[in-house]
Amino acid sequence: MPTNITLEVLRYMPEDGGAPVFQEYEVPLRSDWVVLDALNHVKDHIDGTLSYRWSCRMGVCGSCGMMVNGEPTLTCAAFLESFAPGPIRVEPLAHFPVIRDLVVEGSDFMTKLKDVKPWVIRKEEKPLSEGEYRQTPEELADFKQYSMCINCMLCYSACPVYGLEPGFTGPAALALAQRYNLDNRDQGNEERMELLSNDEGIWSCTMVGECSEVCPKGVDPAGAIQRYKLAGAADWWKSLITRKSK
Amino acid sequence: MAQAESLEYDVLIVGGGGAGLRAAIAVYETDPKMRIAVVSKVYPMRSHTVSAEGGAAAVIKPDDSLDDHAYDTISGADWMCDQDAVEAFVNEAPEEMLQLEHWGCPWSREEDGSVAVRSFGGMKIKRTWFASDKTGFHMLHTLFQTSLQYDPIERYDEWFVTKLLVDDGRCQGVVAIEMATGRVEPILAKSVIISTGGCGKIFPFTTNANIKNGDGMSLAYRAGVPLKDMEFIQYHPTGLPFTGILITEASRSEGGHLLNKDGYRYLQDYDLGTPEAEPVLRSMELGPRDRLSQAFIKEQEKGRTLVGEYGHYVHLDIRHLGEKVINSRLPFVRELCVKYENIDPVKEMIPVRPVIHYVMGGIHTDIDAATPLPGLFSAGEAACVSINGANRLGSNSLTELLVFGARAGKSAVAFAREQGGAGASVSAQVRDEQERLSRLRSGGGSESIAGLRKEMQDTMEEGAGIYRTEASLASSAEKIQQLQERVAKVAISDSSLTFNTELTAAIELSYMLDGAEAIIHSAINRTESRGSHQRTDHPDRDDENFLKHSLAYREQGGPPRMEYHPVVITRWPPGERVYGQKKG
Amino acid sequence: MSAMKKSNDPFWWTLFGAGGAMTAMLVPMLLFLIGVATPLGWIEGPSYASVSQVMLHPLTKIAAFFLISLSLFHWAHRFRFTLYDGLQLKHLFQLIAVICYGGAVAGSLVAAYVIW
Amino acid sequence: MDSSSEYSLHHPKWHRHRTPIFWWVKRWVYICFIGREMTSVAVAYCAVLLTMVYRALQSGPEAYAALMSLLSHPAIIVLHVFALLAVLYHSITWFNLSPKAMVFRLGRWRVPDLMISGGNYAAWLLISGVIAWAYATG
Repeated sequence: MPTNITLEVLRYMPEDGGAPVFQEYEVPLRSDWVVLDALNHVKDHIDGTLSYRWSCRMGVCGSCGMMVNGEPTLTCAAFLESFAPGPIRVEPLAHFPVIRDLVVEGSDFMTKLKDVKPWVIRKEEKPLSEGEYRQTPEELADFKQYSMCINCMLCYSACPVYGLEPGFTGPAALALAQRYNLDNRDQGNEERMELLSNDEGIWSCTMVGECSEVCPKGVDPAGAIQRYKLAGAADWWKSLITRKSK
Repeated sequence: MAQAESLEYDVLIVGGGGAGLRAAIAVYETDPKMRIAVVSKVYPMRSHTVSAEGGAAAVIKPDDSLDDHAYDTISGADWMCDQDAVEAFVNEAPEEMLQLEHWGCPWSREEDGSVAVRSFGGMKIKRTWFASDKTGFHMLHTLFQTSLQYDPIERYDEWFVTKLLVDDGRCQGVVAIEMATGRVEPILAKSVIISTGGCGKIFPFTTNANIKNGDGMSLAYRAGVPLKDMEFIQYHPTGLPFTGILITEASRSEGGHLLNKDGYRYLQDYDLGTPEAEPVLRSMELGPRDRLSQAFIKEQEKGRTLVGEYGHYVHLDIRHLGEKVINSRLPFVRELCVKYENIDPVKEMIPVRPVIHYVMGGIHTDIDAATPLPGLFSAGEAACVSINGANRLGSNSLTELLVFGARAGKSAVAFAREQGGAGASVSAQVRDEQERLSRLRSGGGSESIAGLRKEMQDTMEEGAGIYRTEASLASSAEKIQQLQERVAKVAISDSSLTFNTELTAAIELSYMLDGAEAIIHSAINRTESRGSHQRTDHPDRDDENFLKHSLAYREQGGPPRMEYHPVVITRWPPGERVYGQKKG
Repeated sequence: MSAMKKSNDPFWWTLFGAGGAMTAMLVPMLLFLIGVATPLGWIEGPSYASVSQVMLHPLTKIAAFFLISLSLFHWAHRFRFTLYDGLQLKHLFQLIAVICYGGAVAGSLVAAYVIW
Repeated sequence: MDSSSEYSLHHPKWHRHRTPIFWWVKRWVYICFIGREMTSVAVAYCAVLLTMVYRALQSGPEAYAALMSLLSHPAIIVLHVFALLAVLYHSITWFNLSPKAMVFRLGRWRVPDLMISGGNYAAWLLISGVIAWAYATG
């Protein structure tokens, strides 16, 4: 077993005016190290100028997504050993503008999250004094999976439609919309459907399915969008018929 | 990204975690006309609230009572908390938790659709609400998503606050770096709420995320606000040594064994019962967290721990439970070990050691989240109200950030309504800060950030760890003092304005050193043992002299000035901490 | 209702989906029999008389029309997006939509003419 | 922040990577995806073929025989083998994806995805069997 492994890290320094270039770093190949640990080693001991985001190092904060050997990956859950003998190519998440090094611009994603109205919409709010809304374990299970998204944006990096068409609402945001639609406490189905049944919403999805493959939390945005389409199509025919009958 | 022209707000919230978001919503609910800014060095949903697993306590079931919750909290805290604050806390907790339910938090449920509760350490009655084993994650995302619907809440994501602006005797805003561009701007406000979380990263082994550097504590400390009860730091006995990932108590209650280097269940040597084949409540591996952590140190002193890449550790062995039990009862433990530490607990023993989990102390606030500095409020782990006293009870912290986040929001509105415009000296302060940061970024120093950080962490573990003595604390105090001087000469090789994480790491290091200083000196001066603060040279609790809060005030170029503040006792006079029957 | 104004995709998608499901169920065996097994002589094809008896039955005609038409709409929808994404021709979206769906409509008309 | 501006103080220039035209040859999964989408051409071809069968049937036995002999041409057979592979791929991917869109319930019990795909496959086999039987028994 070799004791070192090479990282090829894409560096982009806007102030230098140049295009991104790969820089090589040799790091210890340790069995308990993930790619993120290797980057931290570089930052602490080799090159303090390397920029990237990270925080929890246990796959729940969603900060450290990068392209590792071309695949969208949470670097805190990617052991160096699994890439041995290397080299390991580390690049910023695809399909997002790069601010610097491995840091991508995320405000487009944040806007899209907000666009799908990810909050409980009700015609009438029940006063707190009347206690909780009832929700059986089965009703919870209906949407639970879609509530597990950590907003790591890997699915956007895996989605060619988003890469080609940045206007596309995208997997995580659509799955989040579904999370609320399927919650029995929510009544915002129609409102969200109006927002999302435009050309850049659910109908842009061509069901590549890679969003669900790369999701580190098993959210299955592709499935969420498919179900959304089915509901959207049903709605469309319903509204056609009701309009005709009026 | 918020882009107001003048960056002036009524209420400014520093920190976008659970407490900060709850505060922001509370401000909106109290007065929708308020202009609100949430400044956070990470996107809000990256905040460390996200990592909390177990649950959040609030009385909801008919067999429970507010007094029981209050008593559990107070006795758990070794009578160091303010009982008026605890009463307010337990009173408001159920409504806050219900509010979160109405906002869509996916709480786990009973068959009839009501919210389910589970038992938790130190709580006599089941009252911990939970959302499977990702309670903090779901609470944070619910708060964040709910906050998105309120347009007056403007967010400054990835803005790093470097200074509080104080003029005319009140806090009037902050200076912050926009990470993406490097520009340094003042964000002015009539009220400022600090909710930046704890400072676990001061220590080498912690469950805390990389971002938890006590930023807000230091900002307040530098602005003259005292840090309260900083000596009280909570350890969890079973964390993974390298990553600090928490291995839940459930692994022990299912029958896991703690073994020293000889494969011996060493807890039997520390009055924690005798080894049985089946787990026995309050015995051996199911003893209290602090006792287990203390036993580890004793084993280490006897040379019976293992030593690895990351220092001393012992083994948690769950292999005998078998793959089936592990997969059905402890799936998350296995997932964490396999995915993030490359260990399969079905086949291998898990290396564990006590790790820092939570800081009970923090920015001194009153029951309304107000600090002694007018216009400055604080909530969450950054603050010390105090309801956690000398030892926080598991599942109180998530509820705390709701109750006191909301209180901070309301207080901030009330204060903001009374204020006029910004003070005269503010713009001069801003210029000074811009120049300071510019100098810092232009480098020239020689000290390595990672090197100083490691020295600080090692010193803290040695001097202010699970057991403390006068001597260990004094030597750490001296070392921290030296580090304070050396951090001024830190080397920054990155001169870029764009997303300069080396610059922010250097500032974070200086924040952590402030926290370290406050912890050490608060601990030196508390010559008793209480809750998480264990002095081997003063092993007993001393209510006569120390039933009082420590307040550390920053002093220029020297150790902090210590003052004390009475503990509020309403209905529960100090007693002995008793958990169940004592085992023979 | 405004959903309708925003996008006609639900309509096309329904046809695409119905076509996809119907062809997935029926077409492989039909193609295998008519296009591969019979020409290769693995099995003997039915006589003209029996084929026409089944295929020219009014109900079969309707079914066959649906199969043909929906197959074409299935193709039209998928092919349209493949052109958008695979060849990055999104800027020609109107032209492509007209060609694809227009082709399916024309094909359906031809099929109806031929069948009846 | 303006993304297009050249780097200047406080307005860094973002790097944007343009997706190449043949992005889908870079990863195996994307090739499979494009392949799946292109099965629609085979599906459309089958529609044309069926239309041709009808035309022949309507024109009489000679025309039908002529079509049958045309279909026996080796090149056409090769074409049909490929088309068959494509429509098989279409069927398999279609059935595997269908549980994603559909959620079936029996009372409080949610039918697992595997059973939905399984049901699809069972229906497929049954229908194919009926067609084959009808065809073979003429």
